[in-house]
Amino acid sequence: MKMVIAIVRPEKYDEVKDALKEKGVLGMTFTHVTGRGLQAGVRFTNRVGEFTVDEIEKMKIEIVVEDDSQVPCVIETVCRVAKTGHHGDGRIFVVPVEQAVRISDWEPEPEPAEETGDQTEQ
Amino acid sequence: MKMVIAIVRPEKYDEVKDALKEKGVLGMTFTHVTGRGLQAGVRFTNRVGEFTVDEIEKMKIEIVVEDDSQVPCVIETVCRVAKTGHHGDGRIFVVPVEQAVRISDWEPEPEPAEETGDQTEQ
Amino acid sequence: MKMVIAIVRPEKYDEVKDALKEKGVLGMTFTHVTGRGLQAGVRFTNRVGEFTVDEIEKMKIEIVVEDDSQVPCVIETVCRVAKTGHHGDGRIFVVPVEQAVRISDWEPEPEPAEETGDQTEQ
Amino acid sequence: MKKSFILAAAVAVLAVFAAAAVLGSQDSAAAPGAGDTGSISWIMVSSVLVFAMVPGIAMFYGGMLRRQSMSSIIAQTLAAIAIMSISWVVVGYSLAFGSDAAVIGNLQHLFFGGLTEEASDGGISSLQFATFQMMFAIVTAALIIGACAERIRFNAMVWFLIVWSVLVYAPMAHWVWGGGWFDQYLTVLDFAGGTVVHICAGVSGLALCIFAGPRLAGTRKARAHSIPFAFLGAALLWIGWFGFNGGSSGAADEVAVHAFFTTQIAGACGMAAWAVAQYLTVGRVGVLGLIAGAISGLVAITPGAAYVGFAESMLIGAVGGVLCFMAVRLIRSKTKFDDALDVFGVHGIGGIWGAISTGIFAKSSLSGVDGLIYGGVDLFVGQIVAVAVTLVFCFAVSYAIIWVISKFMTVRISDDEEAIGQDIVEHGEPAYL
Amino acid sequence: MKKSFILAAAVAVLAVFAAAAVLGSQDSAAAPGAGDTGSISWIMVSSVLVFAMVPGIAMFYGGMLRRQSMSSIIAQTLAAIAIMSISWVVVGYSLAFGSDAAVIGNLQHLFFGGLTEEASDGGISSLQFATFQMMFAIVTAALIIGACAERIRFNAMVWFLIVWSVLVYAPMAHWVWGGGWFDQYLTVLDFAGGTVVHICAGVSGLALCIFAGPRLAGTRKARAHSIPFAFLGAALLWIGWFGFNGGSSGAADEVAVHAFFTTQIAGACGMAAWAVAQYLTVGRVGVLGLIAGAISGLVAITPGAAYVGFAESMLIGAVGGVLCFMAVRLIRSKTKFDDALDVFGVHGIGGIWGAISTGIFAKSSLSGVDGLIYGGVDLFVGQIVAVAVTLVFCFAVSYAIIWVISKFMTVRISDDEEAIGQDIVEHGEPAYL
Amino acid sequence: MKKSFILAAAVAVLAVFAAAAVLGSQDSAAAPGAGDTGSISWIMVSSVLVFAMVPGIAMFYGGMLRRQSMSSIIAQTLAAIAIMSISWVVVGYSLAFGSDAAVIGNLQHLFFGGLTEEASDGGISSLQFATFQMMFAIVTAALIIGACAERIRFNAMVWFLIVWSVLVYAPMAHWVWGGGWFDQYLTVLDFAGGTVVHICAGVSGLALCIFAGPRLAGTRKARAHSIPFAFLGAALLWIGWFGFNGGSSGAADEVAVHAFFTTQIAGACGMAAWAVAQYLTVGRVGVLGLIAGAISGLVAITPGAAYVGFAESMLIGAVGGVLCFMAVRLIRSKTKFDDALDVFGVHGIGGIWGAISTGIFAKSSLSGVDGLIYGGVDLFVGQIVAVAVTLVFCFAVSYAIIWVISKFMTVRISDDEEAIGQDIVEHGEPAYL
Ligand SMILES: Nc1ncnc2c1ncn2[C@@H]1O[C@H](COP(=O)(O)OP(=O)(O)O)[C@@H](O)[C@H]1O
Ligand SMILES: Nc1ncnc2c1ncn2[C@@H]1O[C@H](COP(=O)(O)OP(=O)(O)O)[C@@H](O)[C@H]1O
Ligand SMILES: Nc1ncnc2c1ncn2[C@@H]1O[C@H](COP(=O)(O)OP(=O)(O)O)[C@@H](O)[C@H]1O
Repeated sequence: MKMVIAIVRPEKYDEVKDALKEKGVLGMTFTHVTGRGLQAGVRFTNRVGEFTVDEIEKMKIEIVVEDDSQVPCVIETVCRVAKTGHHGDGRIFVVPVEQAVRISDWEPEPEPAEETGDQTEQ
Repeated sequence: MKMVIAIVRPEKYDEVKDALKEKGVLGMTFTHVTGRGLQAGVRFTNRVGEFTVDEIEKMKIEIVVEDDSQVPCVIETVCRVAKTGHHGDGRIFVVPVEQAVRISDWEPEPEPAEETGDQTEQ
Repeated sequence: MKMVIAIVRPEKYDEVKDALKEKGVLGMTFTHVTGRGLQAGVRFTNRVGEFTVDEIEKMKIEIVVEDDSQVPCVIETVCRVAKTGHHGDGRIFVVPVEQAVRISDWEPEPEPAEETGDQTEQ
Repeated sequence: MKKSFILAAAVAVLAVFAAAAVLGSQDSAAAPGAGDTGSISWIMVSSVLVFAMVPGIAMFYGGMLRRQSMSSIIAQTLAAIAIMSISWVVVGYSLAFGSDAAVIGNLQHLFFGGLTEEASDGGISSLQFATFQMMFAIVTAALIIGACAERIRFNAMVWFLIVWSVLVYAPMAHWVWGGGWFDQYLTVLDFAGGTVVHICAGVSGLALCIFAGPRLAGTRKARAHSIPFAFLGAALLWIGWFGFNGGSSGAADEVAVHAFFTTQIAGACGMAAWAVAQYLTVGRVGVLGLIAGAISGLVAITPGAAYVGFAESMLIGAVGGVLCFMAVRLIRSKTKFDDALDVFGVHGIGGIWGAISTGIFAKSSLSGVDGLIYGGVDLFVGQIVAVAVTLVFCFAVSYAIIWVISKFMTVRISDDEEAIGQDIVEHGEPAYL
Repeated sequence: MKKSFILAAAVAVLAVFAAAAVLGSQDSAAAPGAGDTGSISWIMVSSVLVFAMVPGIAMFYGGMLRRQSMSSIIAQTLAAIAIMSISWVVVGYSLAFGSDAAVIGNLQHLFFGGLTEEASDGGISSLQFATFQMMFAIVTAALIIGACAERIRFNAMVWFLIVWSVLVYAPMAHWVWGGGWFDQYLTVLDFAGGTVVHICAGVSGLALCIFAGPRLAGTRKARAHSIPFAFLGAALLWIGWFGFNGGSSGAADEVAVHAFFTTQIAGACGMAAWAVAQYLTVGRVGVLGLIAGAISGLVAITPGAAYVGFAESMLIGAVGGVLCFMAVRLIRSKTKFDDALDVFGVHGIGGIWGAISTGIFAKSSLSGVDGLIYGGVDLFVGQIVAVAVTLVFCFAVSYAIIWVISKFMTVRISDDEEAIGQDIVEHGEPAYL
Repeated sequence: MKKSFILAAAVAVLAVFAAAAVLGSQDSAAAPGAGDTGSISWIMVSSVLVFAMVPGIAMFYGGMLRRQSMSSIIAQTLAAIAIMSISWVVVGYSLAFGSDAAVIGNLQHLFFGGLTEEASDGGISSLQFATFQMMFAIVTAALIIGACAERIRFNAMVWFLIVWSVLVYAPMAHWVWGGGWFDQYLTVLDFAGGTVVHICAGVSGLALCIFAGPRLAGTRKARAHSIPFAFLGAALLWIGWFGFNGGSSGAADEVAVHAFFTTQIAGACGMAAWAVAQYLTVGRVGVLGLIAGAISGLVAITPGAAYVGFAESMLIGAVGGVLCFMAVRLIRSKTKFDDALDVFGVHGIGGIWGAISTGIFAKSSLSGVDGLIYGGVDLFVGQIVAVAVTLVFCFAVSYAIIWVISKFMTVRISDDEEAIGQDIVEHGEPAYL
């Protein structure tokens, strides 16, 4: 099981979402982040001039893929949509995941579950 | 050492926090995220009608657990409190962590530490 | 390849950014988070008194380091700048990364790439 | 249940226009008259200023709550505007100012029928007076919302305000300003609405908040989500108060200027006093304290703005600030009432102090009656009786109204819904993206 | 291309001051006169209130868009202030009010030359009238911006407004208020600008929005980024409307008070009606619906504020709310026009209903002419003709202007730029940190 | 140290009320008089408008800073309201307007004792004048805060303002408006406070900012955290300016209307000129530039609003916009002063240009004295001397005050605290959740 962490341009993220939906990848989590890459930064205006900010708004998308073989497909889909070919298109990282639980599917264990401290060594 | 990443309903997160505190799990980091699951989405109102948003606000909780055997207890605690049994309760992922440093406990190495570039090959 | 996740005081994060730049570490992603540690919390004022909040604003910095031998250098740089020696200085975690893609460098594969569903088993 | 209420509403609306069609013909023609344009101008301005307090209340309250309740507070305030405006025109004004009967007015001015539009004798027309008064009704209703914020369902609040506007507000206005029994049997002074507006809103709010019960612990201890909005709202309130007090003389004259000045200085003294009290108790001062102090001072001066001297107004404001500070601390620590935004603590207590202090400091050269320090006991007693009656009446009737409504619909949102927040649950409209 | 426009601008500015230097001497001296200070005061206040609508529009519009367009909307609104003020002083007022010619005024009042500063006969001076009217010009221009929000380049908008102020706004104002052919050949009533301001803005906006084409799907379906800002803007609009309608009688008199009151009650009824309509259709009500309803009611009463009775004003407001609700639903679902903020749906349709309803309900005791229900057909026909002419004229000329501009510069931002948002692309100034 | 100051404060408050009790009896009775209600109305309105500038300043300044300083700016502005109001009532007014002595007034009006409440001869009462002036004192104090934002401790700021209100503001007001030596020995015109308000605030702010030293590099280069708040604040400032300039004639007359109009057009021209200058220099224009330009134009017209013709006011506004643009660029690039919000660059330089341009363009038919272009040298020289004296006096005394205060308490927050932000460190109240 892997977590694909994609950091993309915020203006591309709607498209990425839709593209992944088409591929059947539904579950994912989005975070507003800022980032610094090799990109020089963005120029902003103040009242009398300009200044450069090297930290740029990005959108982080975390997608946990149960089936490892799906990872390349996810990466490809994201890249295809998010790529403009310019600096700042973003990165994708893949991190291993050891376990995944869907909270709504979780069932409490029968009564002994109360003494949680003890039964942790299974 | 593991990082337990729990994505829960924002309205449940206070309870999760308290429940974990009771179990003695203090250290954790919270991020406001939005997510898409299998859940159909939430209906919002605009001035003349409704529209559906498939991205729903969630709270991400990252808990690094030094003792691997504690992981099930943490998962259980989170699930017990965060579960409503409906769509959108969230997920828990477990990711391996290789090293952890508490910055306030860190001690700079004696002088040679200045030539940082060189001494990285330990 | 490792991801160094540093959670630092927000007021220190500019300095951390600059210090890492000096060491040649450019790429990184920032997230506004809140966190709870062993720290007792911060006291805030309301209209007639004070109250304590145990959740404190922090800045999360994620740095993917391609060369594993660089990790200690990054950790050291962050710690040196971010440390005040008091509670709440933050933590650094190191997580393994299996793959990294720079989206702007990514090249679509020739035509067959269309049938994405099939070619995932490479 | 829901359906039937919508039906009821629809029928009501139809009935209204049917009635209006008949009554419409009563509108007196607007013939060019020889009123005093300066006063006409000032009272229109004052009406605008008082109206501007309403969005002020929404921002002030909303900013101090969780971000999940911002749309909800705004929606309730907007509903208050619509309900009170319509109710006042249809029946409220007539009940309040229709006759000199002791208990309640009559129905001769339904739909503002029979109001004069011509200003005469340097005064303002009764249409303009009624419009100015309409703004007071709106403000009072909007103030209530803060006490029971984040709990009461929008629909329940709508029905509550509809009934409350007739059963509580109209009688109160009649008693104090419309020639009712306060005027007839007591020596009472209430320049700009200490009893009618502030005590009434504070106590009605308290009734709702007690009926609904406290919020969840998590909601309750949440921090103000936007200090700038709370500040902006308080600023609008202060700005509007100049019209609230300054317009209450009904003319652009010395009385208005006097009230204008005492308003400003009492607000400033209230803020300073609260700040000092908070600094001595807590060790630091913040925006929320400063604005609460200012509002305490403004509330305190309201009933006596034109009746007390300059130094007295400073004292009233300063004492108001300290009193409200202590009251809020006490209510928060000693009672279980979850008066979310201290509406009773500030408007209730501030209003009580204001009414009583008017009884103490009123100067006959300004008010025609002497206060306690000038040896006048009648007024002092009258003020206390008026306060007591207001407290009991508004509390009892408000509580009764919400109790009756609770028989027809759910009044309180469930705990689950509260945790998610009314913005999403009730309005489907998170305040921020 | 860019350079040449800057040059043009610089030359224009120089020319302006050169001309001004010559014309400046025409300023009449401000000798102490015996005008009516109450009216002078009220019209100054009204001018301030109308001016306050402009930031209101910026917040109202901006709050309903994505956060990436907030600075852009604000910048465009600010540009509208500068452009319309200067254009009005330099040439607009003279074109609109310079003579009684049927089509357009003359140039005798360039740079406000030859205006009287002395108020006389209890009225206001022509300088004050011109200043009050200036605020209307600004508001109209600012309203347009909402229809084509998030698409038109800032520079193109600047040039559009410059030309539009002369070719569309000045003639419209002349026809309706300046003694132009509406006055000469039709029986038309437009108290405070139903045609000149609301229909004109709605239709001009529609022209721009059709010319520019719709936004990207993603931008279009985005949620309002800040309900409190939208609310605050709407509150400022409502507050300003008291000056807009209340000041349009040009004096602090019964007419002003009448318009003041009908404004308030029509706004309240519009809000209530929209809320009921939305509740019955959608099942819940939110802030955006409530404020849209209020604005619909306010727009609807604008042309007839001083001419209709009380109950009629309630009806006009309520029907305005329902009509605009249905119009917006229809436009959104049935047409491809991406009128981003429903400027046509609310101001256009509301304005049309307002103009027609004035033709129906006007009372000769108030307006001097009878509406349809009192048997007067002239007015009713006149109103309909005026509406039709306004629709055609404003649409055609606005469309022509933007079409010509598009030959000189890019009018629409590219899709990529739209996705990033105008704040960053055009102004380098994200609205929030 | 802290304790002793609190004690001092407490004693001061007690002393105040003791004194007040004695003086209170001096309040003249408010007998119904025959003033001009139109003017009374307008000056009350103007007072409200000027008061509304104060929250405007807080939003304007706060929006342009980091989010970590929002509560702090608001709290300091609120403190300015309380301090200046009380100080003005207790002693400031009397010092400024108590007599015609060259240097300073007297103490006969402590606690507003002996003010007339009756308006006479179509003018306003001295109570109303004093109230109107109180608002100016508050605005001036609030303006200062922007120059040294994010550095000065709240307590130090409180003490500074208390002393400054007596030692700097009161004398300045006396010299310019109270019959002091400017009036006696110079030919000086300052219609609405170019010297007293803008230059004085700009220079006092500069003194504080120089004394405190610059902020950390990181704080300094931070982006504006909320463009909408900055815009809203600027809008409130512009709105308030109509009262600021329009009310300064003390009546609702031609002079007021003239000033009202020139205010609007100078603001618009200032905005346009700044925009053009910025567009030519930087290549794009943003909200912050547009509002800074508007404020520059408004500042520039302040001293001469009623004294110059229409075209001249456009020129003054436009030149003001360009001048301030260049000044801010220069100060930012060439000096080390960290004038956080360009208070000196905009209010100082704009005020200086305004004073001088009044000396150039004043028309005797409007002002009674001729400016340079009409051959009058006296006025021109007088204006320059007045500016120079104001610059030196305000800077020196402000610097001295803060220097003395620094002997008793820490004036500047530490670097660590600055990095965290004053909201949390000093007030424990982050502005946002
Ligand atoms: N080494 C890294 N670790 C974590 N995040 C990174 C790293 N490098 C880049 N990023 C993230 O990816 C974003 C864009 O990266 P990239 O497209 O490589 O930018 P550039 O083209 O400027 O190098 C950055 O803003 C940052 O958020
Ligand atoms: N595969 C995934 N990868 C990352 N985050 C996920 C994934 N699946 C779900 N999530 C997160 O969990 C939240 C809720 O998931 P879940 O409870 O499974 O919703 P549903 O019941 O609608 O499927 C989502 O909003 C998203 O933030
Ligand atoms: N076990 C953990 N898992 C995840 N985040 C943690 C953990 N412990 C601490 N943190 C993060 O680090 C921040 C500061 O931690 P630390 O400096 O250890 O605080 P303290 O000194 O109060 O223990 C916390 O606010 C939290 O965001």
